[in-house]
Amino acid sequence: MGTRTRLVGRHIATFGGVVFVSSIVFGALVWWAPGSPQRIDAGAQLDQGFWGWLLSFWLGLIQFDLGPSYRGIPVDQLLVKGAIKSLPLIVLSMILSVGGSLLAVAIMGTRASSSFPLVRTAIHSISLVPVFLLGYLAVVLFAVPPDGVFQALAAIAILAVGDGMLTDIFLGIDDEVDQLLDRDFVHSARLRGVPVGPTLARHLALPLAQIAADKMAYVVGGVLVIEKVLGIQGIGWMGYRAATHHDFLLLLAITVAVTSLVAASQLGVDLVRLATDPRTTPNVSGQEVG
Amino acid sequence: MSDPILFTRDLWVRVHDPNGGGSPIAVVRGANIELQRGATTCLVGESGSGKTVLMRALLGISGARPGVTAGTAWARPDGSEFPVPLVGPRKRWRGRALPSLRPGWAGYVFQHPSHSLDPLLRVGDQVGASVTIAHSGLTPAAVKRRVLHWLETVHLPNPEAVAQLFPHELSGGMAQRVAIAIALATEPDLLVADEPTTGLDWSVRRDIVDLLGELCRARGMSLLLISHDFQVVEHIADQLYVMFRGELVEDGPRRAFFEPGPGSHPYTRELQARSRALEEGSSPPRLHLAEQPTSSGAGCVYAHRCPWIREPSPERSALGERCRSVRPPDFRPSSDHRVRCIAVGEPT
Amino acid sequence: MTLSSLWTQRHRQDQMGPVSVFGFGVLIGLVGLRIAAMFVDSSPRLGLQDEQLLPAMAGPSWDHLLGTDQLGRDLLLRMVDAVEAFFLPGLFACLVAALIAVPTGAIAGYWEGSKGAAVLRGLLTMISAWPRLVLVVVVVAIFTGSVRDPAAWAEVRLYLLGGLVGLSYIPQLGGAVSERVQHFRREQFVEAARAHGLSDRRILLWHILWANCRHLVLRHTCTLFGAFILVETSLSYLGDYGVPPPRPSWGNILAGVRHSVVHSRSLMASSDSWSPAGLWGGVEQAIQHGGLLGVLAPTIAIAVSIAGVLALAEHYARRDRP
Amino acid sequence: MSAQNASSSLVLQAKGLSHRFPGGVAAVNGVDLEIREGEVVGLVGESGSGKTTLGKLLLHIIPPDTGRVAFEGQDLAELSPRERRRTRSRMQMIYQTAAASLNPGLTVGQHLEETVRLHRPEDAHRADALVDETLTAFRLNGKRALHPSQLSGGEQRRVVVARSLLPRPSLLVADEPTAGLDASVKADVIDLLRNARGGRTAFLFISHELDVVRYVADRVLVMYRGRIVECMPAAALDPRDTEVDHHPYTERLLSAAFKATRRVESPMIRPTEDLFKAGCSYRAACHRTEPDDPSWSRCSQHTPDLIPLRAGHRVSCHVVAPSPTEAS
Repeated sequence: MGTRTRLVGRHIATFGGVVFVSSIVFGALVWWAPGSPQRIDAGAQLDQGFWGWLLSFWLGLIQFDLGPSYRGIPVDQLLVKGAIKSLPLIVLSMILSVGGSLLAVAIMGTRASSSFPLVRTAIHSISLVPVFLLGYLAVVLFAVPPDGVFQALAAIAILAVGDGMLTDIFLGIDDEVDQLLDRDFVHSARLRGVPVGPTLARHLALPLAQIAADKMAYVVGGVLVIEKVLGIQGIGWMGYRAATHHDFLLLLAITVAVTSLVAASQLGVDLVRLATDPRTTPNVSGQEVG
Repeated sequence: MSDPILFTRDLWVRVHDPNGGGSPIAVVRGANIELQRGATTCLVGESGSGKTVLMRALLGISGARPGVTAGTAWARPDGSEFPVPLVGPRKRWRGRALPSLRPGWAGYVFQHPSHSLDPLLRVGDQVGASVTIAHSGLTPAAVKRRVLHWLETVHLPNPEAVAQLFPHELSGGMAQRVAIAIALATEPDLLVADEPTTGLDWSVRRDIVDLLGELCRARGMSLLLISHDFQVVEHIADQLYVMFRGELVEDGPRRAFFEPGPGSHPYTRELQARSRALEEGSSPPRLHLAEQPTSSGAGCVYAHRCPWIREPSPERSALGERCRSVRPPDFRPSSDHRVRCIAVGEPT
Repeated sequence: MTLSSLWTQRHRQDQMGPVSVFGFGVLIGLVGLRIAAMFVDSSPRLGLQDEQLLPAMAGPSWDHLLGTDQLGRDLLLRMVDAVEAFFLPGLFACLVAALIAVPTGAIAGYWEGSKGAAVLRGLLTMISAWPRLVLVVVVVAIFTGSVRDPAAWAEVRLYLLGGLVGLSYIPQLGGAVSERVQHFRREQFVEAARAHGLSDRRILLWHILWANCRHLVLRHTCTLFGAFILVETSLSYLGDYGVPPPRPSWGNILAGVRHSVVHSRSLMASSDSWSPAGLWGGVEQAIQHGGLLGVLAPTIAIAVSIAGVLALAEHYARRDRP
Repeated sequence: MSAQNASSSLVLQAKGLSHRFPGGVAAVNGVDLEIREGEVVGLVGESGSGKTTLGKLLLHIIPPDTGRVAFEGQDLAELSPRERRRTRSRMQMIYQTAAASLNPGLTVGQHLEETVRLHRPEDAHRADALVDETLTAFRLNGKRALHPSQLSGGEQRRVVVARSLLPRPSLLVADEPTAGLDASVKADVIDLLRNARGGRTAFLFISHELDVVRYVADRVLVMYRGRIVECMPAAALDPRDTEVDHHPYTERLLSAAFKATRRVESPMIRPTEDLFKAGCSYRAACHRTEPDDPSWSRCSQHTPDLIPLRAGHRVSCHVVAPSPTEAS
């Protein structure tokens, strides 16, 4: 059990390290770049120097009080406001994409997807279209109303499909199912009449989580674009505006938040692997090699 | 006298040419097999001869490879005949294998023990899943009792502890025993063991083969052992089928192979000579691999390697051309022994 | 021929399938367009071409095959010229990624257990946690956001964009390379080669990188190029951080005709008959007066380019199968 | 079957080799070994006994924790990495899985050409012809432009053998060169190895298949848990011969042959005190002794030495070969 706890600890430490170092990197960018707070926000926090400024940012992060943004609204308030709009988009589009792929694989069921060239081509070609184009088409051709449920639904659907999301997830799952169904223990289960469904589910859980986590960074990028195109005032939209208005404190906060979201999804996968796969913890007795 | 539990008539398995065009390639050609009730049948041949493909297609557990089958097969679980739906290696998912028979009627022990165990489940749970197939509605305690019983049956030391292990914590020999226990726990009438000793230590090899033979005798179960090793076969077989490049070139009862008598197929002789040479420490016959087999279906499949054609003795000097162009007929030295060879059929 | 050897050959199909043909076709097309773009000047100020004012949003004609845009500029010329916006910067992105990621990945994979490899792997993990688009927006905003004359900085900004996209792709490429290298280390052939008397340098450069990672790197480079097209057009469409307006980009062409197209939709909708002829009439009207081509041309161009580049990636992925 | 000739020179001499895995288990524990020119030494034992590790230690692919290896009189540990690389042309290794030890991205021809350029620079000008000759000799004609995955298991194995024999080594460590092969192909590979270089190459032939080892080797070593427990002429390794005394572990191995005349039950491992501290490491599974026997105290306290039973046959067992000092 000790090794397992240690591994969990190591993964959490990695997560913390990624967020920590990322905040330093982005902080340095913000601090030393041309058009940095020195020029834009003259006077405020200048006397502390870089490390002092960063330290006060970290302290603020822990106390959840990051101080006012460029326009005077508290940064944490903005962050929460944006997250309420953006997180559902991210989560639901991920669920839609994974669920849709699973459904497609289940419907194809008896055959490998390679024997459905049309379906494959269709998925490929829809998914190839960039998110901004899909958003554009939604606005321009289908006249999605500027606010309300339809807009959110359109955004979720577009995120779930665009930028190659659907293709990557669908093909990833399809490939995984293909390999799984050719494993001997699945053959053995089928011959004995043991239901195969639970076996498949057990073995698909981890790859699914992995695929979804790998796509996380893309979805976050997509959120930025789709929020800008459709005018949804979520984190992406705010980040974009913060960048144009040189609201660097808000920008840093959003960047760190987004980075931790992506890193957290990877952490989640690591923890799922630790929890489900007995092979992750090394054999205590120590395998000898012949 | 013959009471087959599973038999086939003219079974073909063809695999589509992977490079797209062309007609499918036959990897099993017109196999006639009868597995006798309660007997041990061995299917012998070198790797790539189609032994595994044949049995997997028959039991409906072939992989996701594109292919087609033809022919017929029946199973007789208890005297009454059921047609076995032949499924070629084409679809990746076909639901339960052998749907017309009771679940768990047949069991399969695979070549690599580590592949045939689900890496995410404890050994006990995997055996337990089989137990619940054979007896539905058991209490957890009863299932556990039976699981321990099966683990004991395959001579695993300390079954209680083994049941708690994950597959990656087992050694090769132990894993193969667990795989056998999993296959046995559905109380099958037929057990197919596909090269069960190949990946294992030499010292465990005989234990596993002995265990399989002993279990089948004790339970009146039919065993089909797929192997390339004549030492294994000689040790256990009641009935033999010899396969070469997709064709069954010889079959017959044990005595036809291991007692002096009328002729055997030259390929069978080659296999036997090799195995004997190793046992006795003498030099094995040389293998002639240089010549490529004829691509067309005509002629004997073994012609390109046959020593009787390569180094013809005076009495067999006329063979070469005929063997390469004429499909050899079946010759029956005795009622239950069949050899597919022109030379054996026409003794000089 | 045994069954298994049949099977391995399937994965080694070296001949060109339709996917490869499509991929190479698009690649040749893009190269052709890039060369053509060198001889095209598509941004005569506000349509004052040949001293005559072209009508804005004109439909296709023989002089202007795709019609004109909202400022009366020839759409075809702009479409061709727009290739400049992503072609070389995209290659630059590939170069940056390959030059950094391949050595990093190889070292991290080959000297698996060492401290340096652990640090490198940590760096890769960190970069992979930075969402690409967010990173690009932030950095571009910081570095060129305050520049007075964006047009003059356009070139620099595009290469900065390329560098950033390349940088953000390093974890993927580096991870793939290091995974491949690790796989071989576990598969013994590296140890076998060393026992055979080969030097580490030769094993790493020739046996691993050249013989086994070539197709892998090419495949990822193609994917990266596609990703760059995506980022560039997205940002140009959104404005502010992409190609600044007088210069054409497929993204900002789309953005430019956005408002007129709302009009075109009403044109299409106005033909309220559901008969094919009526519908076609609406579409025709939209093409002639509403700048529908201004939407369709960049849309198709973007989709086909990305599809082609990804098809090329697929081509190399097939050759890569070990 | 070149006779063991005392006058022929030593190719390899190893003294007190030990190696521990990071987990702390000793893979190889104090092994002494000498291989003479042209001699074929068989090394048998079950998987996990440390056979492969010993093979790698001998060639300095893994540096030993303790002990020295002298190859043709040179201490391998004292050579610089570059010099050691140069020595490798005279000592080669065949790995257990042929498919995994070939580079999947290179063709058969590229593998062999590289070897010629590297180890036979004097033949570099006719590398092409030499490769063709080799391919013919190993019956691989027409396979030159193929990748390893396009070859059958036996062909892959032949490529590996060809590659390791091309540098004309004086020592070849062959790790399970026949594992996983069909009986027919197995015999083929064995023949290729035996006929290699007209008997001038010394072999360490590692295998768990006793019949193969008996056929190939002049002298056989039996390894159990990192120790050599028996050393005998190959002819003594006969499952049908009950006259010759063996180490209990060898007895069990021999009884696993299908033609064996006596059968030793597979062991029920007895719970014993730490096996690795002292005493015979086989005592937990041994059928020759029980914890109640008078000999048990010796087995559990003293690690047995290799004691000569007769000429060329040494056994490390207190029961079968009691050491003369203790017996007295």
